[in-house]
Formats: sequence, structure tokens, C-alpha cells
Amino acid sequence: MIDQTMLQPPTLPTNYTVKQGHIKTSTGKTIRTEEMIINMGPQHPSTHGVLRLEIVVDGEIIVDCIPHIGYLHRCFEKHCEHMTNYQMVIPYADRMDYCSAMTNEWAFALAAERLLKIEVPERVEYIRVIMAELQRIASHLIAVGTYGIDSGAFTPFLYTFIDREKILDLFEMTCGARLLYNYIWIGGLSHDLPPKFIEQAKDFVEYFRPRLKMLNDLLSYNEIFVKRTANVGVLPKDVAINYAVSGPQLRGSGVNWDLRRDDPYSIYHKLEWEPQVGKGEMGTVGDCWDRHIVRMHEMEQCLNIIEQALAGLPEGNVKAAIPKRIRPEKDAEIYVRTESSRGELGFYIVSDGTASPFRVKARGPAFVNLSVLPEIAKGAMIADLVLIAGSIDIVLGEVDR
Amino acid sequence: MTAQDIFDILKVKFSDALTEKKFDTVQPWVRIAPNKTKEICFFLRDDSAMQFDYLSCLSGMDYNNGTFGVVYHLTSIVHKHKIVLKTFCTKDNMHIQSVSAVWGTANWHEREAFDLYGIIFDEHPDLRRLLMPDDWEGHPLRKDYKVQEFYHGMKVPS
Amino acid sequence: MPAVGTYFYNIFHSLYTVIVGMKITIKHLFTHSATVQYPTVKMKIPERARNRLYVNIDDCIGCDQCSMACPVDCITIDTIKSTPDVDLGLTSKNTKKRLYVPRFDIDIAKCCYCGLCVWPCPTDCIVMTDVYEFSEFDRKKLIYSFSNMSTDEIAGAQERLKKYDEEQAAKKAAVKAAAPITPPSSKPESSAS
Amino acid sequence: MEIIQKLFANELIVSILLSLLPLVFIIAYALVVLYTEMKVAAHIQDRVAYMRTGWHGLLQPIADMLKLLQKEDIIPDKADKLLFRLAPIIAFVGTYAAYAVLPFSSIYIGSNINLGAFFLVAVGSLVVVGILMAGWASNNKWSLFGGVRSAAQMISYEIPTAIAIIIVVMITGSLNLQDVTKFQDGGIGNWVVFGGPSPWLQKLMLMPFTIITFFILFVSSIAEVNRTPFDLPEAESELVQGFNTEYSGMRFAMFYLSEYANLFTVSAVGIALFLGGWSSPFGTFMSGPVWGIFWFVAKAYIFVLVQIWVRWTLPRLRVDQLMYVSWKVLTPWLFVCLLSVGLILVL
Repeated sequence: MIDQTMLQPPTLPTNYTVKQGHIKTSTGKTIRTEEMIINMGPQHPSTHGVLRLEIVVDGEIIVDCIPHIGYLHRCFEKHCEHMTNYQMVIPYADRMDYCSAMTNEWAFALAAERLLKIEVPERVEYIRVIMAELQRIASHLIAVGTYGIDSGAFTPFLYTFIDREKILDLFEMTCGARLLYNYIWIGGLSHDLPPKFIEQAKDFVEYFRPRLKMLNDLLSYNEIFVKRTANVGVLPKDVAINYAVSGPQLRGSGVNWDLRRDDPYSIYHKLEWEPQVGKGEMGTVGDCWDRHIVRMHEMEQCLNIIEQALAGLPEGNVKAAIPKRIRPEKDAEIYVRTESSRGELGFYIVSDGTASPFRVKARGPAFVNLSVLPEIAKGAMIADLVLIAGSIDIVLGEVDR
Repeated sequence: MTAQDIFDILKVKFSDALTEKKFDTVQPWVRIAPNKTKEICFFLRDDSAMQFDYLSCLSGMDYNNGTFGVVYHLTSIVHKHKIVLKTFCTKDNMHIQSVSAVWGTANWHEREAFDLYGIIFDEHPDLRRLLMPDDWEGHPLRKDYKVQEFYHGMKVPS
Repeated sequence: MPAVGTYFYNIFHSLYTVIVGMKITIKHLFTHSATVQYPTVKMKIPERARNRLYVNIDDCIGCDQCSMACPVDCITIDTIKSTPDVDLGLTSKNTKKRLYVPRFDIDIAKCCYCGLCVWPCPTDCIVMTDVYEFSEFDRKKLIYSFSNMSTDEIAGAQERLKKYDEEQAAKKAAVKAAAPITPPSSKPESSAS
Repeated sequence: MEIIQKLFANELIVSILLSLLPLVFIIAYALVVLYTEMKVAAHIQDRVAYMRTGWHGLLQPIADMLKLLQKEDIIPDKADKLLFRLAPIIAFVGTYAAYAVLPFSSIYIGSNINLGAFFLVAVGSLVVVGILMAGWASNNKWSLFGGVRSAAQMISYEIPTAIAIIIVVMITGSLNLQDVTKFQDGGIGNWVVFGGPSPWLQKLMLMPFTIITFFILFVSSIAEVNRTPFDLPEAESELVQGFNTEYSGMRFAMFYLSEYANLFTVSAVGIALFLGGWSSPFGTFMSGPVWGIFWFVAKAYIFVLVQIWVRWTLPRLRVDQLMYVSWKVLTPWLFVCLLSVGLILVL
């Protein structure tokens, strides 16, 4: 009845040999057992985009997990080399990590500014910090919300989207776009803050604190959720560092490393805040719950930063330092890394003295964070794999660039 | 630890593998030989004074003159110092030793560099294309790259 | 805690957290919903909204700055030089227009709404409006032509320029014939830039 | 006229017509519950759900149904065609057959058999066969996972259900659901969940155990209809759609319908056993055969509402945790209840 060829494993480019075995039943019969290869994605609902995972399972236990990426490859780096101006890269950088576009443009703008040795006005720095932290909240809200969906709770997702909407309204008010802003320019900003921005941002901070508590009650500390995520997908400290994971994932593993503090840029050193580290409250340090809770706590810290930055916002002209011609020296090169919502976002730019960059390498945090997935997925169940992949919080736009 | 100190220590141990250095730029770099990368990187990672346990970025390069290269940006989480390593190869001999045994993160970065530049990393455990399809022709980020006309009968927009 | 204790604690703690969650959701059941009934009710769009591009062609001087700034090359501009005897009028910023713009096409399907074209414009004639509902069934309809020149006008302008160029070339040739040190110059520049 | 009279005189035709009555009911009920679920879910999530078809989208469930019926029926090429076609029918038959013994009112019950409660449990497990069949026949690995998970889940949750029923049977002394309901007639105080119509001391002693039993029956009923937090067989984020991934159109509608019909069945069992079935909560006030139908449906509806509320609040359990809940929490607690109730009744 069933076509036998369908039961054959598909050819694996990795030359994985499917292990076979035998078990004896109580009646004395022997039954052939075989590992099964399942394709998870690229159209699977919980792979957060077009990630394809080839998983070898023994029952529901994962024996091996091979990620295949590149379905969303848009040649970001090649495009950059063809731009006739550094400024034109920024709309493309927006589209890398579309959930956190503001931090992307900042990273590229910062790299170009260091390459050109531009000092930006104080006000620009403050506004950038406010925007980046708002963006971090928006991005973490998506991460937390979709993590709820992964674990089966649909409702928190929509609550987070209501809150995110308020942040996007702030962005739209400021620069006219809701998702891909092109707001942070090399040397400055495209617009100054609109008149009512500060008031509304303060309102948002007020509004969001109780919402965070509600989200924690509804999801983070729900016993079912805790039982699902605690002790699952444990990423030990040394493996995390060896795989150069960054951001909430690294901090979830108990490494106190935040580029905003450890490789300072902008005005973060003037503000008071604490990097959040996973403590293994519900299970082992570095499990999925730790990564989740680090994001929740980080949102609180973002609110603190925003409050301070709003209070200390100086006057100034946001377009004062924008250069007329962007033409770095010949053979100048720089690697600038910033703490984006997902971790270390670095741009390695090499100039050849012309107006278009010679080489731009984007070191995306999601790309690197995803590469550790096979390490931590082994031995988990399929249901856990969904949660592990969700806790990494990948954005395929950035993984594939 | 400054780049000079790191260079001095390395010079003692691997004198012949260090061929060039540049310290007057924003980010000082040291050039190492392509067949010694693994050894040097192991030393950099494990030496207690260095402890470069964090490979920030690994980028392939095409210098548009027949020279290809790989740039390593290293950080130490413990000591918080940084160093940039560079290694070069020529178009006829695109072999560079893999460092994926040293840092797990290098695995995917090297696969990406292989995919986009065609640099072959010796001793890499799983050197397959990463971003492009397995049967794609050419290496797109090379400066002399020409888009193939058809891919499985589909016209490739140039 | 002994194993038995954990067993009972887990059960009651689970029930407690479930009740906490259910309390939150039942509260939301009776709060006002956040959605907007889109086509009938529309959200307010802020002043700075960046949506469909609009070109005020009367102000355009054909400088090609916007097209150069565009990262996705969605703007195509052709220009024809005007002859000195024609007055193309002034822009709203009182600069003199010197170029005909027979073609100003924006492929709005390609546009990425980055707004980079708006800033370099010397006469502020290309702007982003707040219109966001402009989907079409035919992709070709998304190529907007803003030029208001008819084919006859374009042909006339080209003709005049050609004539003028020839006259100029003839004049130059005459000058050069008078001073035969330099070799005769090559043919005149092509009309369209 | 004569023909009609003759027709009604024929016992067979009358019984067929009578048995079709629940089918009409199921479809109407499914539409109502579908609408309720969408609206409640939406408002819990600060949305508004359908608003366009009819007043506040009242006609949308009908439109959904019509759409499902019209859709192309796709059978995968490599599927086991016979089983694939059979599976939704079996799943539906399982739920539909259960309606035979549900006491809708003091005069209307499909078949007043003495083994009513037993029949319910037995027929209910037929659904497992249908789902397992669907999972296997689809020839899709995700579906197979869903089918096997479903089988494991339903079988393990049949046990708490069965024990809960036994406890009620011990109190009421009958397996006939009509008798069980009649036993509880006469107001809210007589319901089994509050100890039944027994002397007050016995009632007081029974009450904690019956409440726990009722709660456990509620939990396992959620598990039996595969809803969050026990929706592993069709866990969207893990198994795409589980056993019904490959189904479309009419066949999918059958699964859908059987899910909603099953929702009513488990609720009906819960209320018939514990909440007085068709009997009015106010004693003789508003009681009678027609009011009986109203009370029965209304109580079941409230039961379903609570299930919907739970569904849109909680995350999903994992397979091993699901088994843990069934075997290590619900079943032992029920055994304690069973023993205690037995002891109290003997005293």
C-alpha cells in the first residue's frame, strides 16, 4: 500500500548514515528500528522564517540536527560593494534584521563614522540611545511573544504586539516609517525629535512597566511554561563563548558581557544600568528559561536607560555633523561592533578611497547564535527543539543577509 | 595588553609565521602565515596572558589583485583586549588552515567564506556551501564574479 | 524540600499560576479591544509619514540628484537641454530651469521608501506623501510617469536643440577656421544626457 | 397525509429520524461554539474577531462551513487511500455514537440503555482509532507523530475519566445516565459535585472528594478533546497540524466537526454526572422536559466556555509531562477519592 521509496531517507548532503537496530518484544519477536529523518522547515510554522532544520530523530528524541540556511540570502554584502555612496547602504542594513532595524543602522553608521573620524553632536547620541533602546524593547517583545506561541500560548503574543505598536507609533512619528526607518544617518539623524515625542515616550515608559509584570505573570512564571523551558537546551558557559554567541543568549548562559559596557560606544557609560545575567533560577544556568527571563529583565533596564536619556537630552542640531562627501581614506579598515537586540552586531568595512565601500562584512548576531543550535539540540525532544530554536531568537533576514 | 605586547610574545614563539604587522591604524593587525593559523590561534586562545576565547568575526576578503585573505577579529572576554589577525593566499593556492577546531563559531564563518570567495579551509570538518545552493557556480563575492545565466533552467537576473 | 513535599508543592503551585494567568485573561475579556476596523476606520498618519512619492514636475530642474541617491534605482530621468531663446520659467525657489524633463519615471514597486531621494532635491519638488493605498492588478501601472511633456513637445525640444547644436558647431568651426592652430573639434555632444 | 402518517407509523423510519436529530444539533452547536470560541479568544487577546459577515460576524461560521464544503478534496498521492478516506468517518462516528446515550431531557434520550456511562467510554475510544488512522494514512511524518501522540494521550486520559465515572456510579448506584440525572434532580444541592442528595453529614464528607473528582474529570476532558494545554496531537508550533495536516475540504470539516461534537460530549458527560444534567438548579422552578433541554445545553455551554478560557491562557505541555500529569497526578488522586468515597458510602 505505502510506497516503499517514500520511507527511504532522503539523500543528505552531510552523508549522515541512519542507524538501524533491533528490539525484542515481550512475545519474543524482533522488530526492526530505524532513525527517522524529518525536515523541519522552511515552511514549518515555528522556524521563525525560512530556516530549514534537518533533524534525525529516534522516536521523539533528537539524535542530530543540521541547519540549512540561505533561503533568504539577498546578497547584502555584494549590494554594499555596488552602492555609490555609504549612505545608500543604510536602507539595506535596515533590512538585515528587520525586527531591530534601528540598531542595525546605528551599527553601520557608527562604523562609517569611525572610519571617517566624525564626532557626532551630543544630542544625536542621546536620541540614538533612546531609539535603540526603544527598538530593543520592540525586538524583545517580538521574541517573547513568539516564544509564547512556540510554547503553545497564543495570547501573550498579541499583548506584546499591542505594546510594540506603541513603540512603532513613536518611531513613525519621528521618522515616518514603522519598520525600516533609515533614521540614523552617517554623522547624524534624518529628523530631529518631533515636539510631542518626549512626552509620549515618558507616557510609554509609565505604561509599559505594569505590562511587563503582567507578561511575567501570564507567561514567564506560569508553571507549565517553566516546566517546558527550565533545564531544556542548556548552553554551558564555555560552549557559549567558544561559539561566540552574544546578546541575551550569552548572558543567559551566565557570562556578564555586554558591549554597551565592555566595548563602550556612544553615551552608555554615562547612564546607570546593569547587564542582566541568567542565574538558573528555575533550573540550570543557560537553559531556555534563563534566556527568556534575561530578555524580560533587559526590557526593564531599557526603560531605565530611556528615562535617563530623556531626562538628560541636550539641545543641538542633529544634522550638524553629516558630511557632504563620504570618502574615507584609501585602505582604511575598521571593525565596529555594537550590542544590537540579539547580540554583537559588527560591521567590518574596508575602504579603497572611493565613494563606495570596498568590502562590507556584516557579522550578524543571529547568524552566529544559530550556529550553536546543533550543539544544544542533541538529546532534546522535538517539542523542545521548537523551544530551543525560539529561545535563540533568530531573524532569518539577518542569518542569511 | 597592547597589540605590541601580543606581537612580541608571538614573535618569540612563531617567528617565521609572522610576516607583517601594522600598528599605526585604528585597529592594529598582525599578518600570519596561512598554514600556521591553527597553531597560532590555539596558542592565542589557551595562553593565560592572552586568552582570546572569543572570535568576534571572521571575514573573507578579495583584494582585487589576485590576493585573497581572511581577517580574524579576536577578543578576550577575560582581559577585554582585542587583536586583528590577517592571513593571505593567492588565487592559485586558495588554501588556509581552518580554525574551527579552536573556536566553534569559525565553522559557519569559514563555510561562508568558502561559499562566497572559494577559499578552501584545510581540516574543516564540514566544508559545504552555506548561503548559496549546493550546485551554484562560482563564488559571488569575488570581484571578478560573473553571474551564471541559467540556474536549473531559470533565468538568473543579473 | 522532601520529594513528597515537592510533589504537592508542584501541584498547588501549578494550579496557582494557572489561576493567576486566567485572572489576567478574564480581565482582558472585558477591556476594550485594540484593533481598528481598517478600511472603514483609519489610523491617523503622522505628518512625517513616508509613503508614496510625488513629484511636482513644474519645479523639477532635472538635476538627477534624486535618481543618484536612490539605492534601488527606481527613478529614471531623461533631460533635454533647452536653447537660450526658450524661457522654461522659474521654480518656486526662484531658480531658473534650464532642462526639459521629458521623462521622470518612478517605479513605485521597486521603491523602498527610504526617503533618501527627498533630501538632495534643491527645489523640494520630490516629496513623500501620506498616500499608502495604491495597489494595482497590473505591475506596469506602478510605474508612475510624472513628466507632463507630450511627444510633440519632446520632439520639438529635441529638434530645436539639434538645430542649436549644429549652429553652435558651425560657429565654432568658423572660429576655428579663423584660428587654424587647434585641430577641428569632434562632433557635438549628444542631446540627451 | 396518509403517506406521512404511514411513514411515522413505521418504527424504523421514526427511529432514523430521531437519530438524525442530534446530527442537526451537532452542526448547529458546532457553529455556535465556533463563533463563541473565535469571539472569546479574540476578546481575551484584545481583538474583535469577525465583524463583517452579518452583525458582528454572526454569519461567519456558516460561511466557514460552506467554504470548507466547497474546497477541493485533496488526497496525497502516496497516501494510503482507503484508510485516508475512512479515518474522518470513523472519528466522526465515534463522537456521534456517544450522542445516543446523552440525556438531553427527561423525555428525550436517544437510547436509554442501562450501560450508558460504560457505552460512552467505550465508544469514545473509537475516535482514537480514527485519528491514529489519519496519522498513519497521510504518509507524512508530522501526521504520524500527531496520530501516535494522540493515541497515547487519549488512552492514558481514558483512565482518569473512567475512574471518575466509577466514583459517580458508586454514589448514584446506576450506570444509566438518565437515572444518574434523575438522582440529582431537585436543585443545586442535590448535584453529585456537592455530594448528592444524601444525609448532610455524608454529604459534607463526600463533598471534597466529589469536587476533586469533578475537577479531574474536567482536566481529563480537556485532554480528551485535544485542546490546549493538552493539544499535542495538533500542536501547531511543533507538528504543523498534527494528524490533519494532509486533510482538506470536506474531510477536514469532518475532523473539525467531530472535535466540536466531542467538546460537547465531554461537557455533557461532565454535567450529566456531576452537575445535574437537565435538572434545574432551582428545584422545581423552571423545570420540565423543555426546560430540561435548555438547562442541559446551557450548562454544557458554560463548561465549554471555561474550556475556551483555559485554552487561550495556557502554554502547552510536553509529551512526558502530559503522561506525568495523567499517571502520577490525576490517577493516584482519583484512587484516593475512589477509596474514600467507597468508605464513606459503606459507613
